Amino acid sequence: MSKRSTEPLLWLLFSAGGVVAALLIPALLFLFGLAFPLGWVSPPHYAHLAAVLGHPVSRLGLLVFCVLALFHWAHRFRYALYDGLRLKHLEGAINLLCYGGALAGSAVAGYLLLTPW
Amino acid sequence: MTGKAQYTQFHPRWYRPRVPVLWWLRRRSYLLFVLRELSSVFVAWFVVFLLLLVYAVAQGPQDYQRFLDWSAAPGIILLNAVALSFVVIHSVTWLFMLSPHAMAVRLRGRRLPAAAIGAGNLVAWVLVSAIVLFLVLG
Amino acid sequence: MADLITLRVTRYRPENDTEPTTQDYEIPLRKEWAVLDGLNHIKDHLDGTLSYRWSCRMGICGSCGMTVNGEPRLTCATFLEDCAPGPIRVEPLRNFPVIRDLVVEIGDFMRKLPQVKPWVIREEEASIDSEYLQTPAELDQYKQFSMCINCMLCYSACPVYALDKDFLGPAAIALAQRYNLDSRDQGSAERMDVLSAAEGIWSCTFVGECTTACPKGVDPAGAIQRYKFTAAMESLKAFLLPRGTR
Amino acid sequence: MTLSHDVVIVGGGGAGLRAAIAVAESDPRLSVAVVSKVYPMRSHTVSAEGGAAAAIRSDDSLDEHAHDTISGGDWLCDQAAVEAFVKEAPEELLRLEHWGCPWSREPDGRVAVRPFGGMRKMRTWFAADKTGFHLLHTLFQTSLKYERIDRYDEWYVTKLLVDDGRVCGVVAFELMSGRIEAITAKAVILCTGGCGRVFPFTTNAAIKTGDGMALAYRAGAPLKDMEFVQYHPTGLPFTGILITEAARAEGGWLINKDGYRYLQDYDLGTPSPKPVLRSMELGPRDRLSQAFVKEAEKGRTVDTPHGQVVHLDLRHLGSTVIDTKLPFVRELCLSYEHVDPVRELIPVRPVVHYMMGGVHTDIHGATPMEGLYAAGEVACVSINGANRLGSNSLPELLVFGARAGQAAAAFASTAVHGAQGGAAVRAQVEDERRRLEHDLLGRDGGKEPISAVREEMQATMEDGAGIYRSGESLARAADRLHALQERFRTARLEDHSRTFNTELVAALELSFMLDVAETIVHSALLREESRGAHQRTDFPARDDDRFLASSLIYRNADGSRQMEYPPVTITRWPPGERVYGR
Ligand SMILES: Cc1cc2nc3c(=O)[nH]c(=O)nc-3n(C[C@H](O)[C@H](O)[C@H](O)COP(=O)(O)OP(=O)(O)OC[C@H]3O[C@@H](n4cnc5c(N)ncnc54)[C@H](O)[C@@H]3O)c2cc1C
Ligand code: SF4
Ligand code: F3S
Ligand code: FES
Repeated sequence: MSKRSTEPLLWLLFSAGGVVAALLIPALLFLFGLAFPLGWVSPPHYAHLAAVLGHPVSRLGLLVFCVLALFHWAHRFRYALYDGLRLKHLEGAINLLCYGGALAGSAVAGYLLLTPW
Repeated sequence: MTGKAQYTQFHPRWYRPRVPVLWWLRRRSYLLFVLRELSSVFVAWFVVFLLLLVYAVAQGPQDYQRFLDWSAAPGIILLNAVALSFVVIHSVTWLFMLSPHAMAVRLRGRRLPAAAIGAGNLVAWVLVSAIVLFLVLG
Repeated sequence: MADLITLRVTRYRPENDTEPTTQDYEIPLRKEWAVLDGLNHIKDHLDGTLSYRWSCRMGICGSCGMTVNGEPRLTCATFLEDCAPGPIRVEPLRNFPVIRDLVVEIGDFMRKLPQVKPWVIREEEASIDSEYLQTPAELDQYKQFSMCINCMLCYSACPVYALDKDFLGPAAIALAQRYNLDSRDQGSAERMDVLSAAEGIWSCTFVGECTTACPKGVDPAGAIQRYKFTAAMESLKAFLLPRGTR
Repeated sequence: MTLSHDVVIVGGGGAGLRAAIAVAESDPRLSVAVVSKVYPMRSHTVSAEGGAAAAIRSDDSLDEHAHDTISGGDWLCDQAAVEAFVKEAPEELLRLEHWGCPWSREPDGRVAVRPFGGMRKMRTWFAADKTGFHLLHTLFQTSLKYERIDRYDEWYVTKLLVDDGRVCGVVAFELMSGRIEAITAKAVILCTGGCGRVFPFTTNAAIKTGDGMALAYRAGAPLKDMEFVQYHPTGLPFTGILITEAARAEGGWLINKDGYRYLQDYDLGTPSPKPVLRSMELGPRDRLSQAFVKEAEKGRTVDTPHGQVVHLDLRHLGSTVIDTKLPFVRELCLSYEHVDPVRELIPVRPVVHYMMGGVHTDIHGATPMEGLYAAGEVACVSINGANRLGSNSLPELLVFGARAGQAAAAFASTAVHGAQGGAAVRAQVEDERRRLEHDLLGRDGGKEPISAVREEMQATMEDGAGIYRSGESLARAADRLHALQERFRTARLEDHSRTFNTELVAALELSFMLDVAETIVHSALLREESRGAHQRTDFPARDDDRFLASSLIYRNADGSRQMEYPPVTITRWPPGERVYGR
């Protein structure tokens, strides 16, 4: 595949990932990363969470979120390595690391979210 | 450019300044840019964190409790605190600095000013966060 | 007696120097003087050997771009008073080879510009009996991107261009967009190849410094991101729709 | 290395680029070179603000445009040239529209027009108030698509090569490397723009040093009507930055220190709140500038550190009109004068703006010298006569740039190549090389910097050949210029570098300017009448018996001067009184 045909699609994934990450992560990470562990807010009961997550729509939604967010990371991180660390000559390896990583991550996410509980 | 291009292309006497390796320390705006790009690492971390949570919930109540305990370990809290600050950088830059300039939204033939798009984004963010809170906290 | 201010000017004399040096000049600090007036004062009264470009001294010809106190600026539109108390550092624009003193080589841009075909492309030429109609709203679509004076401040500010000289760069892409968005033009397909090559829009990581530096409000960063969206949609269409139906 | 083209165009401004495209389009086999001392898009056409005139509206006619132009020029225009000009101007502007120029539009999509000084109808096309900028960039970008157009950017032309009375190329040096080369050609078109920099206070950019006029003059071609120098009534003090006439066309007022619209005292009509065509602030530039001088003599102007000023009042227009029609005016006032025209008065004074005179050409842009053409401000066809109307210059560049390009192309297609390798030409090249390398680059010592000579030349011109001149002031100026020529020969040049030597450029420009200044002063001295921009206090009346004629000034081989006065071509408009506001 030539650059020209993949680059636009990767960019779309990156952008979509940027949007969902910007909208969703702050609240979620605040809750699960700080508020619950530090006891500012008591965590939801297992039953409630299981019900929410048990719904196929939420799991499908989470899968889309994970894939987009991973591709967001892959694309941005790739350019950060190119420019920030000036590693453009290692293009091949970097692409493998970033997009390969995103693909692998997406597969894991798919497995976790789509296999019936 | 008759004869000119060849003559000038590899001119020995031009001074070609070198870009320092840590070029992004040279300016505040460049530093902010690099931090912004690095936020993506923490986006990826959050995906991992989220999947661990989902996995734990899928396994049952004990695993969920174990996840909660693990996430209260000081190291993890610290990591998540750092992650949150980067994610906030990401959200702020993305919603209020980047996308307002990347989109040309037209309303009745006039281009919406960037500030209006930013305001729209803020509303979207508040809404989404409220839904998240509602879903998680019930 | 007027106050004085120091200009710390980068000198590079290729016949003698291997590295640039700096030289200080004391000049009068006058309210109405731009940095360029200071340089002209040096040239006329203190040191005739200083080289730099200028012409219109009204911010429209685009020739007097330099790095003033670390920022890319038009020296004819940057006032001494605003840089006081000094010393004011005046360096050549960054990211370009330096020919001499404050003069940089912009041949790279001049070679890239024709590649994006910055002219109106029509399937067929209309006769010149009347104008193509274009409403003020249609004009407004591209007007901003037609304001570029080719001053190169954006190239000087862009870190991606600093690292990768193959990058088409902000002004060239903005100018391509200027024609793409012009209702009279039908050539956007012809510009696509160059623009959406890896060295085109995809190299840009939206640092946004080009737009900050631009003295004419062109917003090249916006032009590039918007073009990314267009290009992405085009290839999505090409991807989803079978050949021929497009 | 010999560089050789069919047509060499000196100058990459509006006229030069239009000519280049015309050559490329009329015969694709021809190779064209555009040689310019700055990158083409830096040329001074970029600064033009107000607009470009051409009759397109149904209520307008070519004859009216012609009459406005001719009466505006105080009947010194070549009327055949004016007729060709007004006829082709609309085509040229439409062509530019098709090439992408972002003209301002009416709500229905047609090109908008605005009123302009001395014009009876609204016929000035505009692109907000950056018309020249858009025009130049459109031409430049369009020119990029012609592969036969080669460019020599930042090459400075120092001399025309002449072989047996025929122009066959130029000598130029590349600023970046300092290499000096002959560029030979079958035809050369001069498009080097005006010479406002011979005066101290001008709207003109640094590059407008009359190079082309001097190049032609030194080669033996005559200069025409050099005594006619236009002052624009509204320049910002100190910088000389122009506040476009469009500011008055949109409804701006000129007021003196008492807030009084003083133009009503100078036979320019009676004030009314809305702008009235050919009246008051929309009178022609010569009359407005002269009114300023009279007003200053009466002590009714405002005293500032940068001389006397009057005020341009735009406040009543409101911010919407100012921001849509005059955004650049606001931008310029804010950055260079720290004045916001929406709320404050703009200080203005007359400023040297445009050269009506120039290299004598016929209606095809051909000079009397074989192989030499000229177009744009450097040339004098003449459509501007004794006073150019605002917004006629941009269409002039296009019309006569195209004409000169076509004529030069036709000539070059049929002509055999000049004796490019001929001994006489080679000797000229060697002479020029020696002059540049030894006399200038290799110059040692010297008494004063060239800037001292330049400043004195400029002061001389202002004193002796300003808005009002007299036989006495001009004679004095002539003597001083003569002395300055001598001083220039011994002035100091500190920079001996070959690389981007801007001091060398400044020296060459100064020597061109000194020649041009002399032609201005001498032509003015011999025109013993007052007409348009040429006002003699000792001969205050127009004198059609003696001077309904162009002045041609020649330089003989021995350096002496010679004048001729061929009568003006009158086709349909016999000389009459210039009436404004009545
Ligand atoms: C501030 C301002 C506003 C104006 N506004 C208007 C307006 O609204 N409407 C209107 O009709 N007119 C206007 N004019 C007048 C008009 O802009 C000029 O007359 C016109 O642009 C001149 O164009 P040109 O092509 O002849 O020359 P320029 O654009 O001046 O180009 C000259 C070219 O010659 C080159 N050159 C000169 N000498 C040499 C040399 N020795 N070697 C190599 N190259 C050389 C230069 O590099 C340049 O490329 C305005 C003028 C000024 C100063
Ligand atoms: S986009 Fe702006 S900064 Fe870049 S060249 Fe054009 S005017 Fe200058
Ligand atoms: S600064 Fe450079 S990276 Fe893109 S947004 Fe501007 S071109
Ligand atoms: S001198 Fe023309 S932009 Fe500064």
